[in-house]
Amino acid sequence: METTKTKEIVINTEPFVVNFGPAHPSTHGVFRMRMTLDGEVIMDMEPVFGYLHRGLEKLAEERTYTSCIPLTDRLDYLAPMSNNLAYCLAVEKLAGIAVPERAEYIRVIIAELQRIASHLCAVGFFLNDCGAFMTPVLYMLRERERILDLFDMVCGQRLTYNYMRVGGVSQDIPEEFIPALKKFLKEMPGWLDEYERLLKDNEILLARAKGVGILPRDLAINIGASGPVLRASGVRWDIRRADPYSIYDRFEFDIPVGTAGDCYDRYRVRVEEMRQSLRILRQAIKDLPRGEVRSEVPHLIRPPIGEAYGHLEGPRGELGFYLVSDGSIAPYRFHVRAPTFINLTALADMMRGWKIADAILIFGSIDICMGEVDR
Amino acid sequence: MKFERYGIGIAKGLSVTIRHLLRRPITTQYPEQRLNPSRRTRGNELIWDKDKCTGCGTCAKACHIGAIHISTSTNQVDNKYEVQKYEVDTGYCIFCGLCVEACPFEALFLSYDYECARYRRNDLLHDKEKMVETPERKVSGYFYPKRAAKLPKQSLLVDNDRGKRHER
Amino acid sequence: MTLALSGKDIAGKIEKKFPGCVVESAAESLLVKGESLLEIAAYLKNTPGLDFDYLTAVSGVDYLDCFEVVYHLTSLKNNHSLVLKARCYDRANPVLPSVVGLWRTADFQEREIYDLLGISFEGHPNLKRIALWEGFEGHPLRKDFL
Amino acid sequence: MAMQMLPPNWPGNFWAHWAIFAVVILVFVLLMVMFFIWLERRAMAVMQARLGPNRAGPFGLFQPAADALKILIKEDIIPARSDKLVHWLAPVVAFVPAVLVFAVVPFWGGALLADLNIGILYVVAISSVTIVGIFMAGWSSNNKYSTLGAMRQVASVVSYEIPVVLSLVGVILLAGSLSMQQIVAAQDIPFILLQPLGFLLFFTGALAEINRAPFDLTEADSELVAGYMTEYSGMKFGLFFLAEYAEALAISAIVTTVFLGGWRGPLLPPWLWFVGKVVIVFFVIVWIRTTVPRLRIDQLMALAWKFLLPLALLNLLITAAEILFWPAVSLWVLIPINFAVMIVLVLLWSRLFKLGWGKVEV
Repeated sequence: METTKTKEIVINTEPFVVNFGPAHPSTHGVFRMRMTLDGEVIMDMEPVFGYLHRGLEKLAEERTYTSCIPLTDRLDYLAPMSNNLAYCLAVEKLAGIAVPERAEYIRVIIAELQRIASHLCAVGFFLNDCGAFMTPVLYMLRERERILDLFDMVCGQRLTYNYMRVGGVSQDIPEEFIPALKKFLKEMPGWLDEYERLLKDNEILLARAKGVGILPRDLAINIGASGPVLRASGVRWDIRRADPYSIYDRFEFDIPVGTAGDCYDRYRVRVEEMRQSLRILRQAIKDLPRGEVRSEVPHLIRPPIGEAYGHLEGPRGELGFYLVSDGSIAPYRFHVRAPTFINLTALADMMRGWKIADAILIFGSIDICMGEVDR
Repeated sequence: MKFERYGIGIAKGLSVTIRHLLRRPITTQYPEQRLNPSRRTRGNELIWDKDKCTGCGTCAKACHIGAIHISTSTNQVDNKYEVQKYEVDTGYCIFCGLCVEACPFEALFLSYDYECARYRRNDLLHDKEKMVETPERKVSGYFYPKRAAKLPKQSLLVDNDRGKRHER
Repeated sequence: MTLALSGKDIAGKIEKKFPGCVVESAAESLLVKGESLLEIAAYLKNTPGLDFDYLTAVSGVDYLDCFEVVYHLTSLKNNHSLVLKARCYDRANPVLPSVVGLWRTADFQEREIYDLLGISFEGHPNLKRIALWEGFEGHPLRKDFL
Repeated sequence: MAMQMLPPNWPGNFWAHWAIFAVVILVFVLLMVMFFIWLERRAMAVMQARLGPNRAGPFGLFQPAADALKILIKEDIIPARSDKLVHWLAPVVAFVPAVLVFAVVPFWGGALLADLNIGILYVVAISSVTIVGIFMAGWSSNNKYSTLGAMRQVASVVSYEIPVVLSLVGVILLAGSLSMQQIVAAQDIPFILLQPLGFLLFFTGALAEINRAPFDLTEADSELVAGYMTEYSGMKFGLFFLAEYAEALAISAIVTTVFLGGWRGPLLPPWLWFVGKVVIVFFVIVWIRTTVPRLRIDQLMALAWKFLLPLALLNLLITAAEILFWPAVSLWVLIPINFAVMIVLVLLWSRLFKLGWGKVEV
């Protein structure tokens, strides 16, 4: 920089590189940001990942279609039910398998509960990244615990559910599930109000998050962002509405969108989505029919030669599975369209020019799950 | 930062945190206080029924980790298969439960027990003798609703009064 | 519902504009020549009525005799989708044009395909390995990688 | 420097008094720090719907002792390319001033080490020496996180000293003395009622000086891992930890002395009043830490220079005018006036106050 202005003291500064991560308290996994800093200001940022790469796509190529389901649990470990469902939708599309009515409803209930659980985590950790020392995240993990209890009841695990099956779900929900869910639905709006009181209008949070890390509408589309990140930028695009899979066309719900596309909007969109999910849940348990939960599917599924792309609106965005079948019992190609992986594309653009503290905030607001990014 | 709200937001937040002082925490002190796990718990062991198993090996095929080893021999007298070796390496097992689902003879179960830490890797290798059902090693109701009905009711946080919001 | 546009209809339109570029067209997908991929993609993105402004996913498949790269295109404006494919047959040095200039979504995804399948994307601003480390030998998602 | 020496009939002149009191104060500081660590963890835990430490001793009261023992026997790691002498010296430099402050804090009517007639000046001067230690730690660690954290600390302390001192001047005007003992004696009405704005400014500034939330940028755990302490381990880390809590204790004690009437109070023995008030002030600090997010560095600076400093100047001006023009008026009359002034000024300034630069074009 040779532009020395007159009568201005030019202090010779030098940019320096800081590695945030791979092991850092707020990188949500093993993620590394190579930041070039000028003092506190971020000049450039390069995301480096792959520390958690397990070669899931290769592993899936030698497993049967059913035994790929546990693999999908390990993609986005904060929302495994959605992953299960997305994969099952893709296989059902590939093999042309119908799903019983009751199973569809159970799927919707479980997927919406999963969305709430995942958003609770996302919002909680985002607020934690702002520096609200553990309080919001612990409150929200408490409510997530209530949801995990329900999942535990349904499928016997709290983290890797392996619940959805091709052609339905693995088992019917137990009879104590619906009363517990009703209790949860009754309580949850009050909890949400409490979180709102805790930090929604907090002046410091507004100062920190409003106008920070703006992702403009056009860039958000071009970058392929999806989920709350895309909607916070003002694009009313929700696959539940745009391309209703399962039975989402039967429910009434709104799509919350942001206006500015900043961190605060992303936080608001997630909170509003939780409320909409509660709305869907209420409708779903009202109409829940009786009947089978799993259609007759052979033990080893052999879909016809072809390919299918099944997608759904996961908590973090559009989760898609691109499957290619060669007629055998294992997928020929198993590709995951991981939403957070693609949302990361915009990270450097959002961060440039902001300070280190903002970088953490922006990173937290796009809600990353490294299990999905690295696969 | 603009103080357009004159600190009301901060005051609201402070009221929420101070109110928690009056509520009971939800934490359970684990070794002393125990919660009942789900009736469908996929506990960290497999339980195998010697009498029902025919040695067909469906479970081993369903296991995508390859944690189940089974070898059979023919029993010339009764003219049927006999299971020679049945081993599960619970160190590899991911407890997905696909083997339990696959078993056509209801001979394989997951356990209700969840405390299975061992000091040696060898102890994680469970063979025929270790995998039988005993009163201490209860069978989980995963995929067997009739068995699930006999197990104690799962303790749920939604039923718990601790940590409750005081109704406004 | 997102309307899945038939590859055949689009093929007709493209044939008019870029004759000889469409290799194969089916109801669900459209296979184009690798060399003309970029022009066709730009046409699909910028033509009113098509408006494929959103690139959902880029996937690479190894069919042993060729590599196929699949572009799932969506138009947020008109709510329709299209599957675009391109192939490259050179196994030793497969090359395809990069679409990063049109949709920046492709940035990381093309890097991933380069990393795992070994397809080079011409014109990509920062084509290097993404999941594996620099210096890793081979491309794991290829069917002949053991 | 003239000292008003206290109980004159001690055996062995003043030396015995100093020696005994020094030991008493050290023990007091260490015990209170341990209690504070327990209190912070416990109160915070309950406010976060958890239990907090409850295993070591009754209610987990011995947890800090157990932690101290653990930290004592930890390996002391010195980074390979650090400046070893400075790295070793930094915790000491940080810890000593925090304890020295207590020399002038009155625990009782006459119970203090030295009643300096410039007590407050001494407190202000000594307490800012701590940042030298922190900067030494940050610089000598040869770690970028540490350097950034230390830089932030120096910047914030330098800025916040000014409003803090200015808000104290109002109190000094009212008390008519710089001596801590005299200030307590002057508080027939606690100065928090007479100087509400001064208290607000002082408390905010003090939070920033001891880098407590929402101004804990120095060791912002979600950004800088642990700030200047990143490379410290073992007892050196322990000393920083102690220093941090000793500072919090010192600030609580000063707030108590200057604004809450010190040891004065009915019925209970004075030292209990003093300790009780200190604990309450510290609890408020913990409470705030539990609730609010962290500020950014430029917002921290803006708050000091654009919000606290002008208000502190205005507060000083108004207090001085009140004392000058109404020397005879009852202090009770001033309470509503000062509260009205505070509300008007804070509301007005909240409207005027605006943050400047957020994003920098690069």
